[in-house]
Amino acid sequence: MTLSNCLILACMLFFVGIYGVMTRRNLIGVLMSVELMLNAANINFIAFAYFKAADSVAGSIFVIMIISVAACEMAVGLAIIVTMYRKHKEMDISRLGGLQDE
Amino acid sequence: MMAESTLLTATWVIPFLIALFTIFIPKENDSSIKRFNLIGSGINLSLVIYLTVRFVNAMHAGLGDANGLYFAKKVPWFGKLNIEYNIGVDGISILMMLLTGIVVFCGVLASWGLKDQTKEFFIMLNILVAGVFGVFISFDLFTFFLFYEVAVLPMYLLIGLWGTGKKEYAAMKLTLMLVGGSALILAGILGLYFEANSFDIMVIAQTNLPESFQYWAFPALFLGFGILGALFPFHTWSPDGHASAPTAVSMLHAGVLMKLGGYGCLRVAIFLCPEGCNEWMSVFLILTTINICYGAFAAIKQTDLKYVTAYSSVSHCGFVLFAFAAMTQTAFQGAVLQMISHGLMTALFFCLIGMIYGRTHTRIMGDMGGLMQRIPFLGVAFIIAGLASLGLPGLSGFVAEVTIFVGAFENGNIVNRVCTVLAILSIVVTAVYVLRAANQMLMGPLNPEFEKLEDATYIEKIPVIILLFCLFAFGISPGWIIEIVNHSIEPIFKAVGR
Amino acid sequence: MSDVYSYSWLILVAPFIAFLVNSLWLGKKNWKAAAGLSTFAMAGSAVYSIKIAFDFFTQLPAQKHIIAWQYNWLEFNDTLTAKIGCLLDPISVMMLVVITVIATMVNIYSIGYMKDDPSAGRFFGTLSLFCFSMLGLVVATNLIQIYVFWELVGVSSYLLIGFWYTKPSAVAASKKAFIVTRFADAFFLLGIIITGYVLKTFDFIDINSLQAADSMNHIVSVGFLTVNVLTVSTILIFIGGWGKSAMFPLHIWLPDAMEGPTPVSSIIHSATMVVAGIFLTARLFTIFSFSFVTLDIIAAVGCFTALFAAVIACTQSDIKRILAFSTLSQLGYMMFSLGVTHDISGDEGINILGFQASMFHVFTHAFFKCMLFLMAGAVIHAVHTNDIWKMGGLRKKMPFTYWSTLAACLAIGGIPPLSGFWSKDEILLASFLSGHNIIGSIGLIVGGLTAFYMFRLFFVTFHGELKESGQHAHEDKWMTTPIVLLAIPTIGIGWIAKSYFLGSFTPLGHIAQIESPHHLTWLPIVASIMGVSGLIIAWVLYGKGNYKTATALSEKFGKSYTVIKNKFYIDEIYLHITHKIIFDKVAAPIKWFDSNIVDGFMNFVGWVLHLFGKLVRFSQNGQIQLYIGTMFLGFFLIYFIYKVAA
Amino acid sequence: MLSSITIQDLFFFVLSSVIIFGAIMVVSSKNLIHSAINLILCLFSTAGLFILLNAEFVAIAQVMVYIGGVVVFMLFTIFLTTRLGEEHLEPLFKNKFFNGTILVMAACWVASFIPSVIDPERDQTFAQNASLTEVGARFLDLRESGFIVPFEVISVLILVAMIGAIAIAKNDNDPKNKDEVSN
Repeated sequence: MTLSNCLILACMLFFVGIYGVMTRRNLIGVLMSVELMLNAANINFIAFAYFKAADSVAGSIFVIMIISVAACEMAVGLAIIVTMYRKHKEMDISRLGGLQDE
Repeated sequence: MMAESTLLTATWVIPFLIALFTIFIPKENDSSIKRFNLIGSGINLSLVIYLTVRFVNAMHAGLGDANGLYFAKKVPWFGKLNIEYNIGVDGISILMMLLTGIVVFCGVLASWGLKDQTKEFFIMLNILVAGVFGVFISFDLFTFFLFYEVAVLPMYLLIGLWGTGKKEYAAMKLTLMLVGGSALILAGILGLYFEANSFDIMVIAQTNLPESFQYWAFPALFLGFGILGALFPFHTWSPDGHASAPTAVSMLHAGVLMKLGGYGCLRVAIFLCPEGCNEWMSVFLILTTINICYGAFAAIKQTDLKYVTAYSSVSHCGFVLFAFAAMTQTAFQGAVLQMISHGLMTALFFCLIGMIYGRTHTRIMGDMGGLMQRIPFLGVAFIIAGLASLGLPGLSGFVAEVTIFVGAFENGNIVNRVCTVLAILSIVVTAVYVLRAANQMLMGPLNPEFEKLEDATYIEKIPVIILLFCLFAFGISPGWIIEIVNHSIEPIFKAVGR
Repeated sequence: MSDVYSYSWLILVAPFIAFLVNSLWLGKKNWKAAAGLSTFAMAGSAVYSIKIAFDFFTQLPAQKHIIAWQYNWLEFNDTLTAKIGCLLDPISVMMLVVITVIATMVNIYSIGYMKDDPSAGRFFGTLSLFCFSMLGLVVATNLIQIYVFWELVGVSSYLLIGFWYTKPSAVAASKKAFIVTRFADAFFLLGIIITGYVLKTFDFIDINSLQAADSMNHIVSVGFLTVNVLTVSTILIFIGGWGKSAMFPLHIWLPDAMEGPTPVSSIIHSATMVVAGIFLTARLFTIFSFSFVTLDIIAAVGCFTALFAAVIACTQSDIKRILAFSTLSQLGYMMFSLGVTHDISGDEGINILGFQASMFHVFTHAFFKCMLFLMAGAVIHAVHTNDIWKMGGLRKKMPFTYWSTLAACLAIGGIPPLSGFWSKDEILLASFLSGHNIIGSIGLIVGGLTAFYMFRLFFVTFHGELKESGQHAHEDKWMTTPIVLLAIPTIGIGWIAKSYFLGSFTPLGHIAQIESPHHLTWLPIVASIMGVSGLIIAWVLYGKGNYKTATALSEKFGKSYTVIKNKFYIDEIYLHITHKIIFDKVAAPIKWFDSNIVDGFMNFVGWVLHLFGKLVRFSQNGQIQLYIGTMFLGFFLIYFIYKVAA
Repeated sequence: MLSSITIQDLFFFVLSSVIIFGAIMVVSSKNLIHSAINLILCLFSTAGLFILLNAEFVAIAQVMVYIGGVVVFMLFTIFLTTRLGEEHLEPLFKNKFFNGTILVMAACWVASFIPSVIDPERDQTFAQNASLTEVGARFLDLRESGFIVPFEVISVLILVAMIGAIAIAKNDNDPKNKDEVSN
């Protein structure tokens, strides 16, 4: 239960999240992996607050901020996904290339 | 003294105001826009003439300050970077402003036949004119460069929208090459600023800049301005640009903007980096000699009238830079005279070509023939302009060219002498292409297609007559101009000659 | 300065005003008034210049040269200024008289000639411009002023030759004339600048002096070749005269200049403009005389041109071309007489008889050559063709012209009593006295040839039976009066003016002269024999109107006849050089080079930038995950750079 | 090493292994719903970890907001957007393999920085319990150390996000895409 273990855990979680973002073909899958990455960040905050921080309350408050921001982001993200699905009828990222520069 | 310096600022403020007010004139009544702009440029011209007269009196009365500036005024602009709005005028800039005033007035008159989007055209034109006037009066490198950019950039729109032929390509090429040049200039100016820690030209001239700095600053500045002055490898924008520009724009560009290049070379490049100048001049001498002969030979085989004039102005601007490369006082004097005389000549040429193109709708000399019978006024004016460009005495071309040759010959070294001989022999080639163009177009049997051409209307006659009058006045009695030029070349050459 | 000279600027101003008024306003209104104005202006200056000549020559020994007026025109630097002024010395006063008198005659003549030409007003305007510039050239006080008016003369000759600008051949001829003379003027300008640089002055009086010659007479090494500055600058200045006086290689423009109206060729291509080259050499004679190399070149060129032109003249069939070539050969005479002034043995002295003889010949030649051209104009006007074979038997139709042409042919042929004989005799005397025997003998042969082709022309046009084109030939009164008036000086001035020329004509500035015995007894006899023999041969071949023997003779010469007839194909060589070599081999490649290489390079730079743009654009393919990947890549990159830099 | 394992360490190892296993299953599972459920599992175990690290308030917040709100919301979107029987979009092998190797290397590289952060003797300061009341007080504390301003900003943000989400997701019954909605 040392600080280094927590950091290793957070790092592994973070990179699994990135892997998810990079490979999932489904938009919602990508959002889930983003969730994982945010979670890894939270673990880090709490770990430092617990082991090192003089004022550990700040750590918790910070994590709460992150959680609320993540919630808002998810709301908007999922709304966008719903409208995209309604318009394009499919969720595969590789075919949703609307941003391509003609 | 105070009044004059405000008048100096007025020279570039008036065109801005005209541009501003033209916005409010409704688009439909075309002629009122043109009339308003004509009055505006008329006011500006009379203002410049008044300033020239005041200048001559001041010169005789010896009112100029230490380093030969008249009506000088300094207004701090950006305190921390010690940039000031530092204006003043000396012999060369007052003559250049006079040239600009005349060419602009004739340009506005020459574009009387413009049909589409006249409002935007005149707004752009006035901004360009304001930029040019600003350059000639500013003696602070920052304001100099600011106005320089204001003068160069509207060219893109003017050629791009109102041009003919492959106008986008020409506008793009012209602007890119000129902006490339101004990039070099900016580098040079910033270098100067960091070396001398001031933007004021006169202050920089006093501080002797380190040799190593000048070795790179001078070529950068000279090349930067040279590109606008149609230096050899970078002259290709001039034929395309002028060929597809509308009449007034090519008049203004060839007549005035290319002189901006020469003026910049003298005022910024040579005046501020004399050691660099002495070091690099042999390279530029070779380049400018090529410029002269190359431009002349290239003009011979051209079929399009505007291309012939464009290449001839490449060759004549080559004379200006050639004179700088000769590094003698008379040559500098000849360079300034050539700038003025060539400005008037090319303006007249492009004005006439515009009018002829307006009638025949073709610029290919081959299919025009015997126009002299239908348009005698324009024909005679074209021949006189041609004779002026090949240096016939009694017209301005001769005065400038002989001064350059005499000046260039005074420079002792052999390479210089050989280049002067080449330059002298190039006036024969000039005669060849001028007469070829005049004969192909004006002489010979009348091409049946142009039976019903009618001669110049009154509106069109005025600019031609004004420019012809200036050519003759300059050619027959150049005394007063030479006196002004001589008076102002002295301090510059003292700085360079040391 | 007595007041008579101080108004001498009037001589210049009168034709200039006539030019301005005629070409700007009066010309279009009514051409008669324009003609009147220009003739009146010329007559006025003629009277005034004769008065000046009279005053000048009466007081001559007192003042060799007078600067009537002068003011600064163009300051190059503090030492070197170009002035405009009026220098009166024997040759310039003589030229003043010649030009103004000839111009008045031509003006009167053109009233008749230009009667039915729509743009007659413009003609008189340009003619006055020509007279103004020629007069300006003659009274010039310095090199720049002479160059200024030199160019103006060139331009006015361009305008006059190309007067009928609808005719393509006239336009081409005017362009050729201007460019050839312009080519020579470029070297002339170079010579002026070198002298201006070395002597620090342009004024003739300072140039034509001993110390000027010494200061120039040093060797300077230009790159690899060492050269004497005096020789180089004098030769360069002479090249200016070479082009204007149409000496050998640069003569091609004169025969073509006949495209212009005949009054033009009568004044420009006989009496005044082409003589400008000789006048220039005479004006700078003192400085020229210090470099014997230049004098030899002048002599050689003059002599060769004389022979060359005389030979061609014998074969031409166009009346004006014959007169043009005869002018060429007479110019050759005047030129080499200036050249032979230094003794062949090379010792110091200069025999100025050559100088005086040349000026005397200029004076006499002006009158009879101008009259011959006026005659040619009258004949062409009458029969509407230039070809002499179509003319014939105009004797009865045009009696006055007939008799005055006879006088002119006798004069030019060098038959004793008339003016031509005296001046040619002096020239040959000068060449023999200073030992140039070859040149002298060539001069004699050319004298014979001249007589032959002149009388060939004379007999073919006036004798023989009347051809159908000559039926209704008549003599216009406006045209015949000047011809007859000119006949008087052709006959008379020979022995009157001889004493003046040989006595008082000395070049500007002082020269080490050598006194030579005044004349060789055998010379005049041999010269007149050559002249008379030429006349007789012409009479035999062409006298009676049957040209069988003449045509037989020309077949016998065969190919060489045709070569001579085509002027040794020199025109074709020039055309080849200018079009094939300069235009196609030099100008076209430069044009190609400019539009492909230099422009190509600019476009290439543009294309390369465009290429890079495309590459970068390629990466924006809409794949979100690719963006995220590149984002992380960027992140790590920045970190590495930071690590490396720190 | 075995003897010194405390209860805490045991709990820590169990929870972390569950988190990692959950995360891997989220990323690699074929069916979206399986990955959602695994996400819930992973979030629960992190909440447990927070409790272990004396951050109860955060744990509770995590459970309520994350699992209760966000993941459930995701499940609804999954139901909305995936038609039954739709085949699973298998990512290309080369993408998977390529990303995998790169990210493993990156993970090790990042992990290599951890020792530089660790300071064994001073790390044992077990933080005082960030209990509910303390955190709540610090949130609304007006004094300098208080977090009142972020609190307000966050509330505004949440409001804006909610409105935004609704505005985006609202199927504006614009006639143009009438037919779209019907099928």
